Amino acid sequence: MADHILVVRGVRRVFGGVEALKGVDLDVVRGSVTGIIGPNGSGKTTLFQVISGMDRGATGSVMLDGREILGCRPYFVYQCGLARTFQLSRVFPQLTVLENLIVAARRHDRGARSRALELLERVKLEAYNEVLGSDLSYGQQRLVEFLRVLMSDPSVILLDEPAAGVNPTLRATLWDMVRHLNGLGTTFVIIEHNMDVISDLCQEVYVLSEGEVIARGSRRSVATNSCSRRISGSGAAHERFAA
Amino acid sequence: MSRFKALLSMFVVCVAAQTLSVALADSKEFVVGASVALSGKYARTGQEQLHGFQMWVDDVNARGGVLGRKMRLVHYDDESKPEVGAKLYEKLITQDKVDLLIGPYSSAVTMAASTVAEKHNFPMVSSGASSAKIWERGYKNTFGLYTLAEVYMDPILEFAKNNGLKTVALIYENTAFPRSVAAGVRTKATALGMKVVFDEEYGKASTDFSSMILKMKAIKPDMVIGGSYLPDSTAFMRQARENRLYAKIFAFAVGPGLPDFGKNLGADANGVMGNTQWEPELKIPGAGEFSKKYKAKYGHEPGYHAGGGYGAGQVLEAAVTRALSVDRDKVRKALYELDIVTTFGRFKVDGTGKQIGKPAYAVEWINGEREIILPKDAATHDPVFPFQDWSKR
Amino acid sequence: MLSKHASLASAAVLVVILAVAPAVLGEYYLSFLTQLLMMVALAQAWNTISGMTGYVSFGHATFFGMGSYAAALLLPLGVPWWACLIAGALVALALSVPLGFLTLRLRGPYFAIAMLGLNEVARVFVTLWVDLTGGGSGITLSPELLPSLTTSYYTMFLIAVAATVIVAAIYHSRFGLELRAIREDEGAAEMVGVNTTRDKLAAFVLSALIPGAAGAVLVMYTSYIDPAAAFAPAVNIQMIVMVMFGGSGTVWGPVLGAGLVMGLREVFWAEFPAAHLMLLGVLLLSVVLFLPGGLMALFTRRKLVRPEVAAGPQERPDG
Amino acid sequence: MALFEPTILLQLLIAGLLTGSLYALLASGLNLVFGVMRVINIAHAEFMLLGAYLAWVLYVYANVHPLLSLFIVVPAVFGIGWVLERTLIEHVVGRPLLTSLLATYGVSIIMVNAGLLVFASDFKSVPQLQGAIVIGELAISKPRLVAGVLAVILTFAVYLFLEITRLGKAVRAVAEHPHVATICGIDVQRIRMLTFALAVAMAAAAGVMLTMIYSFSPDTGADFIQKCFAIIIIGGMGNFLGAFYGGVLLGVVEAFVGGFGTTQWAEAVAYLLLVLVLLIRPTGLKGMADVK
Repeated sequence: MADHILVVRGVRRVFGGVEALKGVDLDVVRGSVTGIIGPNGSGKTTLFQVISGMDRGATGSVMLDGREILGCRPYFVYQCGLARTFQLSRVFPQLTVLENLIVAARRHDRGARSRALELLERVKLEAYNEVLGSDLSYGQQRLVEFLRVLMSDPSVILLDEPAAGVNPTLRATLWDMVRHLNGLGTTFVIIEHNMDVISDLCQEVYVLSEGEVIARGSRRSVATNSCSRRISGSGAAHERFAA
Repeated sequence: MSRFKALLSMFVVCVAAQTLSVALADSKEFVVGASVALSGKYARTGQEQLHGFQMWVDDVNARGGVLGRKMRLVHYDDESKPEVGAKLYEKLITQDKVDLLIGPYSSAVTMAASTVAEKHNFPMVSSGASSAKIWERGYKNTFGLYTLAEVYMDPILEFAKNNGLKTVALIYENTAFPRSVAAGVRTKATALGMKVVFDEEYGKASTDFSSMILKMKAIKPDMVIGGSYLPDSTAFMRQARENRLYAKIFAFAVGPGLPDFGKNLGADANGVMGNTQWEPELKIPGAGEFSKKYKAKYGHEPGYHAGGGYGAGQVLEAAVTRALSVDRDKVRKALYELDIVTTFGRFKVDGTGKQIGKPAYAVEWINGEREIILPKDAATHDPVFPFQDWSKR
Repeated sequence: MLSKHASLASAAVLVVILAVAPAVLGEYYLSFLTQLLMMVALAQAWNTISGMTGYVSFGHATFFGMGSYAAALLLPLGVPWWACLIAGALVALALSVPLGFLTLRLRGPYFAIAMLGLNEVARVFVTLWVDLTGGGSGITLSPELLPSLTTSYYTMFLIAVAATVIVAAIYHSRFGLELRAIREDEGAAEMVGVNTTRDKLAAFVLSALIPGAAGAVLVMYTSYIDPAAAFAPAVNIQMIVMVMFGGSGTVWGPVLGAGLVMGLREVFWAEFPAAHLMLLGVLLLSVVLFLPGGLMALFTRRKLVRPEVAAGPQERPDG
Repeated sequence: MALFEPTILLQLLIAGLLTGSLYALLASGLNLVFGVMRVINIAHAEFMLLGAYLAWVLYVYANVHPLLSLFIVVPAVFGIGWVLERTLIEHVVGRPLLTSLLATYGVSIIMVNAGLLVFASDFKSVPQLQGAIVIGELAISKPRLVAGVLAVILTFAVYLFLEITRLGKAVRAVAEHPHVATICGIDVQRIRMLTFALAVAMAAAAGVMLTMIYSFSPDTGADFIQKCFAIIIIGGMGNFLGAFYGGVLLGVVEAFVGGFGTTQWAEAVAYLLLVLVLLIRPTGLKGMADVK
């Protein structure tokens, strides 16, 4: 039995009359990189919202390291060691890059500043310390957002389409960071609708469609699974799966 | 940065100009200080009051001044706010170093201003406050000019009693002055053996009396008395007509005493009684002459606020003449001793500075004119009684 | 930002000037300064909640009025004036906790208008509770109970300094950083571990304390209070205008704004008695349109540190 | 108690409905502007007073009946609104809430004090269309009846304009999604000018009718705007019809609270209702969340 750090059971979320999540199960192995793919509207982001506590209207169970976090407020979930990024970058526009990072550190972390400087140096953004978040390019914003969640040394990081809108150089930097951190034991869950992007990274992939997990397994097994064919009717998605 | 400098220099220049103008003032004149409500809720009345002050200053100076010295008026806008009033009296006394003080308009601002005057032991003739509470604080320097709010409605209540009316519906705004009027009505009605069958307060913002009127209709009071100002008394009468509320007497504080009451209501004003501190038609020496001059100068009939402004000046003039100086202690002593009749009426105060000499006058709108009906010796017209029912108009 | 030294030096100079002011100035100027310092305190209080967290309150006069009434009711009972002052602050504090829980769930215009509504509810409540408050007749305090003008002045001075120190301390602290993060993006702040509910409530409570104390001092200065003056919507607006004039979310903005607006008012009002408020309106419009960061933006020259753009330095309004 | 008689209940209901529809006319304009531009126009009630003063001037100097002057005043204020939006309000659209609040507050201060300079603070009123229609025990105020009915007609005319016409649909499109509207070829700035002008013209129409009902002075606006705020929260911010329902609801509740309680409580009712709505349903009766 593998060691699961994040276990999602029967998560159900209804908006008005629409069931966005119809009882999703998820088992994330400690130290793994897990992918979640699916077309737009399949409920990927809603799932992240529920897990991270941003959306507290769901039923079911989300266990982080054996502790129920469903219904907990996001700051608490974060303090429990689960961090996330957003689909569209949400850096604090009128805070400097450095402040953006420091605010995400744990409250009594005295080494926050040096840690932030170190992280910025690693991605070669050290020259931007005092720049306002709003003055960064979009790719840089995504990177800063990613660095931000590293400030608290989380054990699980959820990334919501991290590569979207990022130029290839920055994307490479991003993936290097993910690999590096994963090597150090951090668990990642990554949402993508482009399979290619994460195929090298993920040990396991879940396919979400219309609020249900319709397939799970290794990248290869998912790609050949008949279920995933069924959902990949839309042109672009089909191409990607076929690749 | 340059913008900031520009603003700063503007500020400095203005302050300098102001200081200079004070320094250059003629030291051979007496300076009278007052704060006037030129903006805010009392601006209308404040403006008239100011005209009254100014006319008095002009008249005094035309006569050659007091004790051989000219008068000069220094006034500021207190925005009808107590805290601004307090600050201004501080300014008048300590910075402008005025020789004489006239009080502000409204009981609320006077409450704050009189504390400042008291602190400096500076006698102040209050020309626009009538709430008895002002004189219940043991102050020695506040001299009332107006008939007290508490006795405003006395002549009308006595008249009602004599005509056999028994029940009173009382409504009033929830601020200092109207509440004082209401308190006076309750006391007087009880003393006369009349019964207050309806007693309700309303907020300043309230201009909708429909619900109140419907409740009154169910009770059918003999008379309706309002502790009110102009807008609320106007609104009430209008809605009384719309809802067919009938009583034998409708009487309101302030509102019917002003020309605008008739302008805003048209024929519906007829038969409504009110009270006034003063009317141009009053048989008081100088009143007619004053109103003629006032009308020539400002283009409209003076209301009682203007008369009060002028009267306050005359009281100060008399006090200074009696004291033979503007020394504060002497002026205060003179004010306590004075018993004179100004254009505004009799001035005589008791040991607390409260006005006791001036009677309350009642007016009634008759055929589109505001007539004095009570007391009898001052009346310009007999009271028209009872109020004519709406359906018969 | 202003350099730290310049900032501290100007603070020191200002404090010394204000501390010796009573010895030099006449009572009128003292009176004026007392009201100016009150506005500084109120502006800083508003700055604490609205400037820092972006929760625009239109109802902080609620706390101001409650403080006034607490003092006005206690003073005649023989309670010393300084204890009334503390009582004013405590009443505001006690009130702010439930009100904060109630209103801080709301965002943007909802919060702003809810606060305005609470201010009205408080006013009506005080007006209707005639037995305790005297209703619309207000409360008059006899002069022998009141502290001297100099005492009021120094008390107001201390409150203003305390308010400014609180804002400065918050601004440079981790707590302040969290508050600014909330202002920028509350959801994202929550998602990086900021307990937004606790932070907002803490800021709200701090921002209520100061008006409570200032209200208590004001009533001792005017000797008279009624519901209309205690819960005046104009007070709400004044706090906001002064902060915006100076620069919202900054330490010195409210001080500068209060000083300038009160000063200009004084001048306008002497020079253009009929139109002074209109001129103030024009001034307000100009600041809003042409200087959105407030006057502090004039002092703030943020060096352009974005490496790939090699253009010369440019001014940036600093919220 | 005599209050429970059906005639009195009916009378209260009618009084409430009539006052309420005037509130509704005023508040729905305010809400339209908020919906389309995300600007809370603090000066909204000052435009009502502008309408009232124009009607008063026309009555006093040219003896024009207020109902006739509607045809002059409303287009005039529409024009003023159009110009003001173009020159001023346009610059604060899209800026933080506080910026637009302060800008419109500046406009409000200027308008109130200009009003004081021109008209002084006398309370004005136009004694036309006075009295009541009496049906048995019922007495219905003539000016209120006319104002109430006209208010309902005007509000629904604007509502139909928004629902049916192409231009109206464009306005709604801008309210829902200004960015998408731009892409679809809608001249967003023009729509904003139209919206603002339309809203202040509605306020002015309310003002014209006000002259026959209340006495007003340049600073009467404060009471109305605060009630409007309460109404749009109760009805749901940005929702045109929500404000209409909110206004009517407030009028009726005020009348009944005034009837069974006191008028002072009636005054507080707007704010108590507001707090209550925010507690139970923070987006109001018909909040934005529902619209989308």
